[in-house]
Amino acid sequence: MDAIILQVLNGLDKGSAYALIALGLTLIFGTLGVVNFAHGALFMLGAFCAVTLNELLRFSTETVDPSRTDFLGNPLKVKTPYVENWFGPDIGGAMIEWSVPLAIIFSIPVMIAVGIAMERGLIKFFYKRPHADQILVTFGLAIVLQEIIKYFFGANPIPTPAPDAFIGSFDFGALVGMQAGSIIYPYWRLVYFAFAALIIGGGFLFLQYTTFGMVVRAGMADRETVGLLGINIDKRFTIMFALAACVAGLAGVMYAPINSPNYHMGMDFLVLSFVVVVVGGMGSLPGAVAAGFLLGILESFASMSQVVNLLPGINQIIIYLVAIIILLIRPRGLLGRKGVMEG
Amino acid sequence: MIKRPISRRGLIKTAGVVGAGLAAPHLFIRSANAYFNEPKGGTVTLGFNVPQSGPYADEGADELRAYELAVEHLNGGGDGGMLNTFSSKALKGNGILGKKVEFVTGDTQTKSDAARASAKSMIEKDGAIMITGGSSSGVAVAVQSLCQEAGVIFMAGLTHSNDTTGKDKKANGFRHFFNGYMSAAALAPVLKNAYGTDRKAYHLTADYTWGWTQQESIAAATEAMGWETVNNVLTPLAATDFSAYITPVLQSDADVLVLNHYGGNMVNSLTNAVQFGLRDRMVNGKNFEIIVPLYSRLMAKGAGENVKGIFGSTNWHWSLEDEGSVAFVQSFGKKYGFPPSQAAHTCYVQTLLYADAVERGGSFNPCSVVEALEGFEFDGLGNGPTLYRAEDHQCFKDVLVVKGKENPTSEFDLLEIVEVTPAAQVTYPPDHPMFAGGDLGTCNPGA
Amino acid sequence: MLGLNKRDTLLFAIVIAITLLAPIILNPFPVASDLAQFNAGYPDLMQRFVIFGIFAIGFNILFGLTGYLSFGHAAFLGVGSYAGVWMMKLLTMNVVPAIIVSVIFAGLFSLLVGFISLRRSGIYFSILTLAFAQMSFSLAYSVLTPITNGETGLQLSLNDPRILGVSQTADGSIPMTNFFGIAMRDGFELSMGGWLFTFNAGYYLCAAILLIAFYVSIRIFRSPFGVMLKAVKSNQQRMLYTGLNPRPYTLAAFVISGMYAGLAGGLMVAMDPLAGAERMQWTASGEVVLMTILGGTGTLIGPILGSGVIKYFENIFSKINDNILHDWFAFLPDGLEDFVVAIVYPFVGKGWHLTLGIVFMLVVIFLPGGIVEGGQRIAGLFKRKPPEDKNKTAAASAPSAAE
Amino acid sequence: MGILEVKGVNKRFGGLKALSDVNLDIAEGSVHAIIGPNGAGKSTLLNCFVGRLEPDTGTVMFDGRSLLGIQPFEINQIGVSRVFQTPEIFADLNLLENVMIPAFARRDGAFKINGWMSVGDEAEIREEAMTMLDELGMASKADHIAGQLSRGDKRRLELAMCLVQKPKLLLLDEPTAGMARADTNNTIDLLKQIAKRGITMVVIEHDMHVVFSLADRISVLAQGTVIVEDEPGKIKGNPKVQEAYLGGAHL
Repeated sequence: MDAIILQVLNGLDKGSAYALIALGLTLIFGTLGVVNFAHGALFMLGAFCAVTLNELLRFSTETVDPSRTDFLGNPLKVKTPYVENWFGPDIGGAMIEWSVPLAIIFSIPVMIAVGIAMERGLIKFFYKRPHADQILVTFGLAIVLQEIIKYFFGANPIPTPAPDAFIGSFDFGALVGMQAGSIIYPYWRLVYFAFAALIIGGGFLFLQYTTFGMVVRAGMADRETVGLLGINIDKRFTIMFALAACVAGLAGVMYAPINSPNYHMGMDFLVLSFVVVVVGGMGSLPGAVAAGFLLGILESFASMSQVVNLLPGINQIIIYLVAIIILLIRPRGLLGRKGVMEG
Repeated sequence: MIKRPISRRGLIKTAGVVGAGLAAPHLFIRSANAYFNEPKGGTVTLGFNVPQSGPYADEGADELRAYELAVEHLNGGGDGGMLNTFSSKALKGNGILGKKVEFVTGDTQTKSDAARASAKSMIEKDGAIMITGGSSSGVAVAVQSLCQEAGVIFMAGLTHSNDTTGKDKKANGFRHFFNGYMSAAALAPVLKNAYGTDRKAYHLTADYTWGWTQQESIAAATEAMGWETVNNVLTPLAATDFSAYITPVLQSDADVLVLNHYGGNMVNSLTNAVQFGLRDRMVNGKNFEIIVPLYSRLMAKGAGENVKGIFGSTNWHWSLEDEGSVAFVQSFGKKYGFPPSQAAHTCYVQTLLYADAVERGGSFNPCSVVEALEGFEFDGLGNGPTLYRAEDHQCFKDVLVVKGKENPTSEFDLLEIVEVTPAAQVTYPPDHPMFAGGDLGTCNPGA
Repeated sequence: MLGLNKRDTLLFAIVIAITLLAPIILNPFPVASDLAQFNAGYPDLMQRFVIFGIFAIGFNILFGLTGYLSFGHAAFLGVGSYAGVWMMKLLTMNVVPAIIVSVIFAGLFSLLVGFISLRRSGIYFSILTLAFAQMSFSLAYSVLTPITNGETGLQLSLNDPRILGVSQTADGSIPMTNFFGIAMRDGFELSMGGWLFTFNAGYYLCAAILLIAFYVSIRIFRSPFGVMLKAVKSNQQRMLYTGLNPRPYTLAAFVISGMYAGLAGGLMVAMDPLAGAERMQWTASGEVVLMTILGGTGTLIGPILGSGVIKYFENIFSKINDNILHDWFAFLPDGLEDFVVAIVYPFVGKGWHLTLGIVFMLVVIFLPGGIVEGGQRIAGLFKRKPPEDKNKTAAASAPSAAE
Repeated sequence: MGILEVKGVNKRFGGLKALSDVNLDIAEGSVHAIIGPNGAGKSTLLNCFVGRLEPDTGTVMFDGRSLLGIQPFEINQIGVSRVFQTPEIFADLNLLENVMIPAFARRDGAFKINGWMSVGDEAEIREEAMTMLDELGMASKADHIAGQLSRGDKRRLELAMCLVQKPKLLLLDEPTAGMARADTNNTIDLLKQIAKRGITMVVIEHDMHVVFSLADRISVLAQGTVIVEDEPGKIKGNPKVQEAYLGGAHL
C-alpha cells in the first residue's frame, strides 16, 4: 500500500514535468500549427537560467591563502563570491542558496525574450510551410541551442541544489498516524508538483476567463476563422509562443534541483513530451495534462520490481506500449479532435 | 585557446609529394606491406578516438588533453612528464623509433557504430597504426574487435566492464583501466571495516552489459563477507528520474544501496537517493549507507554535495603521492590549469605503454607490440608496480578506494583516498568464471 | 533505355558515373596537402554514403510519395543488421545470404509495424512508428541481449558455429566477410602524383546495389503504382471514392521502404560485421528523415544528396581538431592565427553538431525544396543553355509532372 | 425495376431523425433530382449510397446488389461514381494524372502493385484520359497542376475523373454550387450531354433552374422523408412542395 502511494506520488511528480512541457507544445500546435522540436531545448534553457544565475551569484574574488596549497603545490587561492563581499556572508550566502527560486524571476524575462525572438525571427516564417520543414528547422535550432550551452557549460551535469530549507522530506505517514518514515517525500518534489499545478491551473484560468484566452481557444478550435477575424492575430501568436516558452523555461528552472541540468536534457524530454501530447490528443490542453500524469504514473508503476519481474523490460517500454494501445483504441488520443494534424 | 607549436607535418609531406610526383602512376594491392598501415617516412600516426559529443564529451575532452600531452612528451617536448619516472627507459623523447608522433582525433559519440566509423576512418584514411580512447565499455569492445579485424593495436581508454578483457578480449587489444571485479575486490574489505558484516544491500543497476558485470562482481564480493543482497533492480539507460526506483528502497529492509551506475545515470540516481533522505535513515538500528562502486571525479562534480562520505573505487586520483603521479599532475596541471581525471591518466599511460612497447620490440608491427606488452612489468606510471597479463591483456595494479570529501578545498578536491588496495588483492585467475567464455585469438598484423 | 524516359536515363547515367568514379571524385586533394582533411574517398565513408543513400531512397518512397512520416525506420535497419550478423554467425561469411535475410526480416517486421501503424495517419502515425522503434531499441539494449548482445552490439566471435565455412581461419582470426571469395576489405590503391585513390571491393558491391536500388526507385516513381502512392498523399478521400483502396497501397510502400532499410542494414553488417542497438534509436530514425528533407523530399536524387551531406559532416568535420586548424592558418601572423582558429574551432571537431544544426536551418529557410532546389536555382542561373543542362536537376525534382 | 432501389431507409443521429422510411426507385438511364430545404436529409441520403454512412434500417440495392456494409471503393468498383459539393481532386498532381488514376482504378481494380510498368507506356489509359479531358475542353491544360485550377475547372476535372470510369450511376452533390450563371449553364449543357450517353444520374441541387433543366424525375425530401416524387412539370404546382419550402415561396 505504502509502495503504491509512493509510486503515485512519483508518477505525479514525473507527470508534472511531462505535463508542463507538453502543455506548451500542444498550445503551439493548436494555435500556431507548428511542430516545435525545439521545445525541449526551451526546457533546457530554463534549467540553465538557474545554472547561470547560480554561477553569476558565485562570481568570486580570489585571495591567496599561503597556509594551504593547491594541487600543483602553489598557494591556494580562496574564492569569495562578490555578493558575500557586498551584502555580507549571511545575506550573500542566502542569495546563493536561494538561487533556484530567484532564478524564477530571472528566467521569466529571459524566456519571454527567447520566445519572442524565436517566433519573430524564425517560426513565423514557417506557419504556412509543411510540417516536415517545421521539424527540420526547429530540430536544427534545438541542436544549435544545445551546442551553444555545451560550449559554455560543458557536457557534464551541473549541480544546482535547492535551498537548504527544502532539503529533506515530508513525512506523510506521520501525518495520518501511520508509522513514521513509511511514506516520506522530498520537499522540493512536492514544491515541484504544487508549482506545476499552479502553472497548469493558472494557464487554464487564463485561457478560460480572459479575452486573450478566448481568442486563443477559438484559434485552437478553428484556426482559419480566427485568422479571418484578423484582430492582430500576429501579435497574439507571438505572445502565445512567448508564454509557451516561458512555461517550458519555468518547468526547467524548477527541475534543476531534482536532476542536475546538462545540455542534452531537452532532447531527453523531447520525444517523451511528443508522445504525451499525441496520446493526449493533438491540440488538446486537458488531454496533454491528463496524458502527462497518466504516463508518469504508469511509468512509475512499471518500474516496481514486482512488475518488472513479471514482465522483464516493461519499465523500458511502458510509455510507448501505452501510447500504441491508446492510439489504437482512441484514434485521436485521449481528448483529441478530428482533423487536427491527421493530414 | 592554447597555442601549440606548429607541426612540421606540412613541410615533411610536401617533400614527400615532390618525390612521389616524379614516379609514374602505380597501383598496389593493400596487403603488399609487411603489416597493415606500416608507417613510411618520418612520422607515425596514432588515432585518438574519444567521445566529443554526447553526455561523455567532457570526459572525452580530458582524454584528448592527456593524449596531446603524451604526444608532446614522446616527441621530446614539455617537461617529459611520466617519461622520467617510467621504469622502462626505452623512450628517448625522439618520437617512436625515431619517427615523429602525429595524431588524428575522432568522435565516438559513445555509440558503438559511430565509434567504429570514426576508428575506421583513422585507419583507412589517416593510416593510424594504433587506436586508443573511449569512455564506455560498449565502445571499447566494439572498437577492440574492429582493430583486431583490421590489424592495428587498440589501447582501451576508460572501460570498466569485465567483458573487455573477459569474454570479449582480443589479442590486439589492451586494457590499463581496472574492472568491475577489481572494484569489488578492493571495496569489500573497506566496506567490511566501515559498515560491518551484517548488512542488507539493495542494488540499482544500469540495464546493460557493464552494469550487469559490475553488479555481479559487487554482489559476489559483498556476499562473500556476509552481506545479503535483498534486491537487484535494473534501470533503463535512458532513465533520468530515478525516484520510482528509489522509493521501493524505502519500503525494503535494506540498509545499503549500491548504485551500479555511471555518468549521468550515476549523478541522477545519487542525487535522487539523497533527496529521498536515504542518508539520514536508520534501518535495523544502523545508518543507511550508499555506495557508488565506480567513481569518476568529473561525474562526481555533477552530483555536488551529495557525494560527501560515499565510498567508491577509482583507477587513479590526482592526489596520489607517488613519483609518477606527481610528475603527471605537474605537467598536466601546468599545461591546462587543472588536475587530470582518471580517464586522462589512463589514456596518457596507454600511449606511453604503446610507444614503449614499439621501442622495445623494435617494430610497429602489431604482433611485435603484442609480444612486448604481454607479461610486461613496469612501475612509475602511478598505481605502483603493474603487470600487463599475457593471458587476457589486463593490467594488474593497485586500486584506489575513495570517499566523497567532507570539506573540499577546491572544485577538484572532491574525493579522498581511503585505501590503496594492493594489486595482489584484486588479482584473479585468468579463467575466473566472471571472465570466462572469450578467446584472445592471435595477434593480427593485418597483412 | 532500360524502360526509362530520356531525362531519367540521363539522371541515372549521371548517378552511375558518379558512383563508379566516387573514389576519385571524393579525393580531390593530394594526400599531402592541408586540404586532404576534406577528402572523403576512403572505403568506410564511401560505403556509408552509399548505404545511407539506399536507406534514404527507400524512406523517400514512403515519405516522399505517400506523405506518411515514419519516425521509426531505423528499427528496420536494425532488424536487418541483426538478421545479417546472425546469418554470418550461423551460415556463411558470404554476404549474399546475409543481405537477403536482412531484407526479408526487415520486410516482415515492417509488415507488422505498418499493418498496425497505418490504422492512423498524420502525426498519430508518426508517433506509432516512433513508439515501435523506441521499444525495439530499448529491448535490444537490455532484455534482448541474448539475441542482440545489447550495449556492445552483436558481433562475430571465434567460436561461431558456422555451417558453411570455418569458425576461425588457420591463423586464429575471424574470417572476413566476402562476396563469393572476394573479401569486402580487398581492393587496390592507385597512386598518381600526389593523389592516392582507393578502390575497395566492398564499396563497389554497395555501389552496385545502390544503382539497382536507385533504378528500382525510378521505376516505382514512374509507374502507375507510384502515381497511386502520390494519390495517397494528395487526397485519400478521392481515392476511396475512385474505387481505390489506399490502405494496401500505403502498406506496400511502407514494406518496400522497410525492405530498403533492411537492405541498408544488411549492407552495413556486410561491410563491418557488427550490429549496434543505437542504430535503432529515434535519433537514427530522425536522421533519415532529416536526410530526406535536407536533400529534397519526393525527388529522386535528393535523399542521396541529403545522406551524403550529413555523413560528410559526421565523419569529416568531426575530425578537424585545433591542431589541424593551427596548421591551416599557420601562414597568418600569430595573433591573427589564434583569433581565426578561435573563431572557427567551435564549428568543427567536437562542435560538428553545431555546424550541422546551422546547415539544417539555412537549407530549410532558404531552400524549401532542399538541396535539389539549390541545384535547380543554380541551373536557373544558366537558363540560357537549353534542355540538356536543365535536365540534370529538373528531372530530379520537377514538380508533379516528373515526380 | 430501377437500377437503384432504396427501401425503407431510416437513419438517426442521436435523438435526431435524419431519414425516415425513405423509398426511391431510380430508373436506368434517367436523371433523377433530389431536392428539398436545408436539413432535409439530402446529403445524408447520398452518403448512404456510397458507403460513407450506414442506414439503421432499410436496403439500398444497386443493379441487384446491396450497397450496404461494403467500403466506398468497392461501391465505386461496381459502377457508382460520385461528384462532391466541394470538388475532391488530387490537387498536387497534374490534370492528366488526375484522370488517369480513375482509369487505372477501373482497369486494375482497387489495388494492384504494378511498380515495374511505366506510366509513359500505358498508351491506352493515357489516350482514354486525354480524350476525356478533350471532351471537357481541358486537354490544353493536361500538364497543369490541378490545385491551381479555377473552381469551375476543378468541378469539370472531377466530372472527367468520374466519367472516365464509365460509371453506371453518377451521383452529383450540388454540381453548380457557388458557380456564376454562365458557368452553371455550361455545366447544365455538359450534364445533358452525359445524360445522353445513358449514364444514370442522381443530382442533389438547390438551384431549381438546374433541376428543371436536367431532371427526368424529381423527389422532394423534407424532414427526412420523401413527400413527393413526380415529373418536373407536376412538381412545380404541388402544394406539399410549396409548404415544405417554407410558406410556399414560388418555385
